[in-house]
Amino acid sequence: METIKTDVAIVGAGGAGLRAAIAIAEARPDLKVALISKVYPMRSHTCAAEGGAAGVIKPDDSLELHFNDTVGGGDWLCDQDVVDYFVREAAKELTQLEHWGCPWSREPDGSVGVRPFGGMKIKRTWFAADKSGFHILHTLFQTTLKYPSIERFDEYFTTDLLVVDGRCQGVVAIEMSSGRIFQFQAKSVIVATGGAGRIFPFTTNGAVKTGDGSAMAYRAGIPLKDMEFVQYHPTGLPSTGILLTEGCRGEGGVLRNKDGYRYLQDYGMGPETPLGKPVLKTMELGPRDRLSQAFWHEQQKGNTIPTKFGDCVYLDMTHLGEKHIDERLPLVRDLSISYSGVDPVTEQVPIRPVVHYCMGGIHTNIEAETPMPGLYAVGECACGSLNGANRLGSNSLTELLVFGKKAAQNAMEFAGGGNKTNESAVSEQAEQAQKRITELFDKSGGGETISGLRKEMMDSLEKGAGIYRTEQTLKESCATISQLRKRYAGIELHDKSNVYNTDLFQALELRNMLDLAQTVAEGALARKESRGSHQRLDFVDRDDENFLKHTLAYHQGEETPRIEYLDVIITKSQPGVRDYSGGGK
Amino acid sequence: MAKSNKPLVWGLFAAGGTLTAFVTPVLVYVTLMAAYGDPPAALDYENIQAFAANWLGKLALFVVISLSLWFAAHRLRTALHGLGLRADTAIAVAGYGISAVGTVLAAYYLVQI
Amino acid sequence: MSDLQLELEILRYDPEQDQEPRFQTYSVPCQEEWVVLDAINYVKDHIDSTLSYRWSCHMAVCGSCGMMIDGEPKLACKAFVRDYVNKTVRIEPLANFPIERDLVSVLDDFMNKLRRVKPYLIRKEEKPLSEGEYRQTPAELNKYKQYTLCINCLCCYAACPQYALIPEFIGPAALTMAHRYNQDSRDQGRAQREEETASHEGVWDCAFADACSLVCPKHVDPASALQQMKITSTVDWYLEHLGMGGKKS
Amino acid sequence: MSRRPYVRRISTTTWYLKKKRDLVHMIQELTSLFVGIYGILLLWGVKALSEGPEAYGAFLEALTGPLSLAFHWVAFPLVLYHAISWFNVTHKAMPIQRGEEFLPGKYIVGAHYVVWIGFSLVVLFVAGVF
Ligand SMILES: Cc1cc2nc3c(=O)[nH]c(=O)nc-3n(C[C@H](O)[C@H](O)[C@H](O)COP(=O)(O)OP(=O)(O)OC[C@H]3O[C@@H](n4cnc5c(N)ncnc54)[C@H](O)[C@@H]3O)c2cc1C
Ligand code: SF4
Ligand code: F3S
Ligand code: FES
Repeated sequence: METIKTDVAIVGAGGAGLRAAIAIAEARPDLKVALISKVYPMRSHTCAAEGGAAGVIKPDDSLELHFNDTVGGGDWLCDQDVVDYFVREAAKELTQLEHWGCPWSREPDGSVGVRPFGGMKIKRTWFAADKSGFHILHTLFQTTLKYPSIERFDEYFTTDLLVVDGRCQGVVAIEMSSGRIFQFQAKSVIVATGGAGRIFPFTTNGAVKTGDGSAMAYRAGIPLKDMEFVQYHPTGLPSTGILLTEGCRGEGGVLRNKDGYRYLQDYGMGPETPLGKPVLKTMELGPRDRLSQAFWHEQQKGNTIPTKFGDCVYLDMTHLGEKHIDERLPLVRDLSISYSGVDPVTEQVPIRPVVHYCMGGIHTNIEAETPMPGLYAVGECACGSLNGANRLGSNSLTELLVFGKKAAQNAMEFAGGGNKTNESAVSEQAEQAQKRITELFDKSGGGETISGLRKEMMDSLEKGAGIYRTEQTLKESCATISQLRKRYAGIELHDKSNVYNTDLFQALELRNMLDLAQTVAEGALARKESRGSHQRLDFVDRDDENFLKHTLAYHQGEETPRIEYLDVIITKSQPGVRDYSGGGK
Repeated sequence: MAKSNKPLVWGLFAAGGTLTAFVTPVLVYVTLMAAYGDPPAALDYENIQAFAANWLGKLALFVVISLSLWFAAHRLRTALHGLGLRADTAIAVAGYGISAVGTVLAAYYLVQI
Repeated sequence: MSDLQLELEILRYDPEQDQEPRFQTYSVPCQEEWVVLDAINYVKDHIDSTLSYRWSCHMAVCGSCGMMIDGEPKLACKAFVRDYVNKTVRIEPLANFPIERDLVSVLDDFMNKLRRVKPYLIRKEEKPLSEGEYRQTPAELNKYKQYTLCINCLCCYAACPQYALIPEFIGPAALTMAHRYNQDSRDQGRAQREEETASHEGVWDCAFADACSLVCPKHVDPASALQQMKITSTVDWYLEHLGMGGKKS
Repeated sequence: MSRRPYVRRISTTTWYLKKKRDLVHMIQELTSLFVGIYGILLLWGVKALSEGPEAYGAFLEALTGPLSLAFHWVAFPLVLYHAISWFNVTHKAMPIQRGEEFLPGKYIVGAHYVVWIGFSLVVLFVAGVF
C-alpha cells in the first residue's frame, strides 16, 4: 500500500471542501493540503444548487432578522450560538466569493443583487441567475488552482477514517483509475462529503450523494445527529426529480392544484397574495416542509393531478413573462422544456415534492469539530445544527463557506499542534481497511445484487420515512433496513477489474447508504413528535418538553444504532409558533 | 511558454479574409465574363488604365492583391497541416514568401502605371 | 411498461482483459421520457454491472457524462432516447481522449491545461473585504457571463479537429475560461494569461473550425471566445513589439 | 500497474473524410487556395497593364484559354462559399454589445450580407455589366 503524508487531508471537493482548502492555503501556505474527492471537484453536487446563498447585506435587513428566520425555520432545533455566528459571517464569505470572481447577479448600480426565498422575511439571497451553486463551485475550484500547496487527488474514493489513540490521523482511499489503495497520513482531517439524498428513490441529489463521509465517521464512532430530518423540496420535476429552484416562487411563481386553486392558503400560509406580487414568508414563500406537507394533504383530498410519474400539482409561472424568466430563471426554463416538455413561459409545470437535503449528519459544534480530536466535518455531511429541523433554502450554500473556513482554521491549528502521527499503528489500521476491500472484491457466490438491495432500501424509506410518518410505517422500514444490512453480506462483485471498477464503488456506497438509512428510520421512530420536516401522523404536535433535543445515533456494529439525546443550545430565542400567515405578523 | 509570432501575419489574414469575402466573388464573376471573351466595359484598356492611374485605384488594387495572398498563405498553412503535411516551417516560409514577393511586385507594377 | 426498445452498442475496454476496445450490444426497454443515461443506467443495474461510466447530476450541469453518442459528443443526460428509436446507437467514450476503461476517458490533459491558463481573478491590488464588493454593472457582467457557463464536459475537445491533430493545443474550454476572466471588469490578469494563451499552443492552434460551439451543450460558444482572443492577442502583440507599454493588463 | 489507457489513433491525412462537419471545414479552408490564385491572377493582370495595351490585350486573350475558364468555373462557387462561410461567423469574432445586451448575431451577419450584395451590384454596374 502506498502512503501519502500530508498536514491536512480534506475528503470531499464540493463547496465545503474547496472553501476549507483555500482557507488553509491562504493562511498557511507551508501546510500541505491533500484534497481528496471521488469525483473531479467541478462534478460535486454543489453545482446543482440553483437558487442562491443567504447573507445580510442590504440596509433594510439585519442579522437579527436572519437569525430569527433561521431559528424559526428550523423549528427551534437549531443551536443558536451556531446560527448567531453564521449570520454574522455570512455576508463576509459571500463578498469573499465575489472577490474571487463569482458572477453574482447585479443591481443596475453594480452592487450585488438579492432575491426573496422561502421562509426568509427579507430579500437576502445572493444569486447568480439560477445557477448559483454552479458558479460558487466553479469559482472555488478555479481559485484553488492558484495555490501550489493544495494537492488534489481527483477520483480517489475514500473508504475509511484512520483513528489511532482516539485521534483521527488519516484516511484510506482507492485511486479509482488503478484500484490502488492509498493511506493518507494526516495531522488532521476534514470530512466534506456532502449529503445522502440517494438513500431515497426520488431525489434532487446526484449519484455522488451517498453519504460516504458520514457513514465513515459513524463507523469510526462519531454520532450522527438529527438524521431523521430529511427535507422534501416542494417543486421537483416528476419524471426525474430534477429541482426547479425555490427562486421560481421567489420570482413570483405560484402553486395550484388540479382546479387551479392556490391551495396553500388552506394550510395556514394564507391569505392569498396577489399574482406576481409574492409576499415574503407567506403562501408560496412559506418554508419547504410546510409546502411539501400541504401537497400531501391535497393528495389525500384528491386535488392533485395524476401523472405517469405520480401525483402532481402545478407550478405556474406563466404570468412572469418571457424576459423575466430568461433573465432570472434560464436554467429552470431549459430544464422544464428538456425534461418535461413544458415551457414555463406559456404553460404550468407539473411538479411534486422531492427529497432534497439532509439536515442531519456528523455531529459537530460551532467550531466544526466532531467529538473526535483531529476530525472536522463541514457541509451537508455535517450537522452543526444550523438548520435544525428544517433548513431554509439558501442557508446551506452559505454554510459551506462559513463553516468550511471555520473547519479549516481549526484543522490547521490542530495540525500545527505538534501531534505526532503514530505511523505504524496508522499503517496497521490501513492494512486492515485494505483487507476489507479485498475481501469484498474476492467474495463470490452471493445471490444479492447491488441494484436490488438499493432499490429495496429506497422504497422502504420512502414508504416508511417520507413526508409523513407513523409508528407502523417506521417500524416496517426499520425492520427492512436491518434485514438489508444483513443481506448485504450476500452481494458479489461481477466486475473484477482494478481499473475504474464502479461495481466496487457502488457496493461501498450501498453499505454507507444502508448505515445512514438505518439512522434515519430509527431516529424517526424514536422521535415521537412532529417538528419541521419530521411529521408524524400519530404525534402531530411539537413536543418541546421531551424532544427539544438533538438525536444522536451511535454505530453498534450489526445491531441497530444506539440513540441518545443532546440538549439544543438556546441563547435568545425561546421556542415559539412558526407563523407563515400574512406577512409574518 | 513563448508567445507566438503568429499575430504578425494573423492581422493580415483576418483583414484579407474579410476583404476577399466582399470583393473576390464579384471580381471572379467579372473576369469570368472575360474568360468567355465578353469582358465588360470596365476591363477595356482605357477604362482600367484610367482606374489604375488614379492613386485610389492603385491603392485598391494593391490592397486586394496583397491581402488575398496573405490570407491564402496563412489559411493554407493550417489546411495543409490538416491534410497531413507536417513541414510547417517550410510551408510558412514558402507561403509568406510568395505573399511578400507578390506584395512588392504589386506595388512595383502599380507605380509603373 | 416500456414504450420503446433501444439497441445500445457500447464500447467496452478493460485494460486488464482486452488488448483493445470492442463493442457490446445491449437491448434496453426504455420509457419515452428517458435520456440515454437512463438507458445506460438500466444496463448497469439490470443487465451488466461491469459497465463503467461517469455520471452524477442527471441535469446537464455537472459535466460528467460527456460521451460519443452516435458519433457526436453529447451529454448522455441530455440526449433523449426518443431521438434514436429504431436504430442501433453507438456509445463510445469522448473522442480525442485516451480510454481508461469502457466509457471513462482520461482527462488529465484538460485538468493540467486548465490550470495553466490561470482561471481565477488576478488583481494588482486586492480590495479589503471590509470595503465590500467590487462594483460590476449588469452590462459588465453580461460581457463575460456566457463564458462562465462552461461545465467542463469536454464535448468541445472531442469535436475539435485541431485538438485531434495537435494534442498540445490548449483547446476550446480552457482557453474560453481564460477569456472569461480576461473579459471580467474586475480582472487585471490578461497579460499573465497571455504567456500561455498567446503561445503557439494557445489560441493560435485554433483554426476556427467552430465544431466546439456546434456541439457545446451549454451554448458557451468557445469559438467566439477564441477568435476574440486572437484579436486582442494580435493587438497586444503589436503594442508590445512597437514598444508601446507592452505589459498592458 | 493495471492502468493502460488506450489511445485511438486518427489518420492525419484522411480524418476529415469521416465526418461531414470536418469535411465542410476542410473545404472552407481550401477555398483560400482559390482566393490566393485569383490574387496572383490579378497581379498578372496588373503587370500586363503596366506593360502597355498590347500586353494587356494578351492578358485578356489568355483569360479565354481553357485553363482559365476551368479555373473560373471552379473558383466562382468556392469564393462565394468563402464569403458566405466567412460572414456567417463574423459576429463571433466581433460581437457588439449595446447596453446590457449583445446585438443578436443575425443582425451583424445580415448587415454583412447587405453590404456585400450592395457592393457587388455597384461593382457590376460600374463595370458596365448592366
Ligand atoms: C438540486 C439542488 C439545489 C440546491 N439549491 C440550493 C440553494 O439554492 N441554496 C442553498 O443554500 N443550498 C442549495 N442546495 C443544497 C446545497 O447545494 C448542498 O447542501 C451543498 O452544495 C452541499 O455541498 P457539500 O460541499 O457539502 O457537498 P457536495 O458538493 O455534494 O460535495 C461532496 C464532495 O465529497 C466528495 N465525496 C463524497 N464521497 C466521497 C468519498 N467516499 N471519497 C472521496 N470523496 C467523496 C465528492 O466527490 C464531492 O466532491 C441544493 C441542493 C440540491 C441537490
Ligand atoms: S465549452 Fe461547452 S462543450 Fe466545451 S467543456 Fe464547456 S460546456 Fe462542454
Ligand atoms: S473546434 Fe477547434 S479549431 Fe477552434 S473554433 Fe473550436 S477550438
Ligand atoms: S450527469 Fe451531470 S452532466 Fe450528465
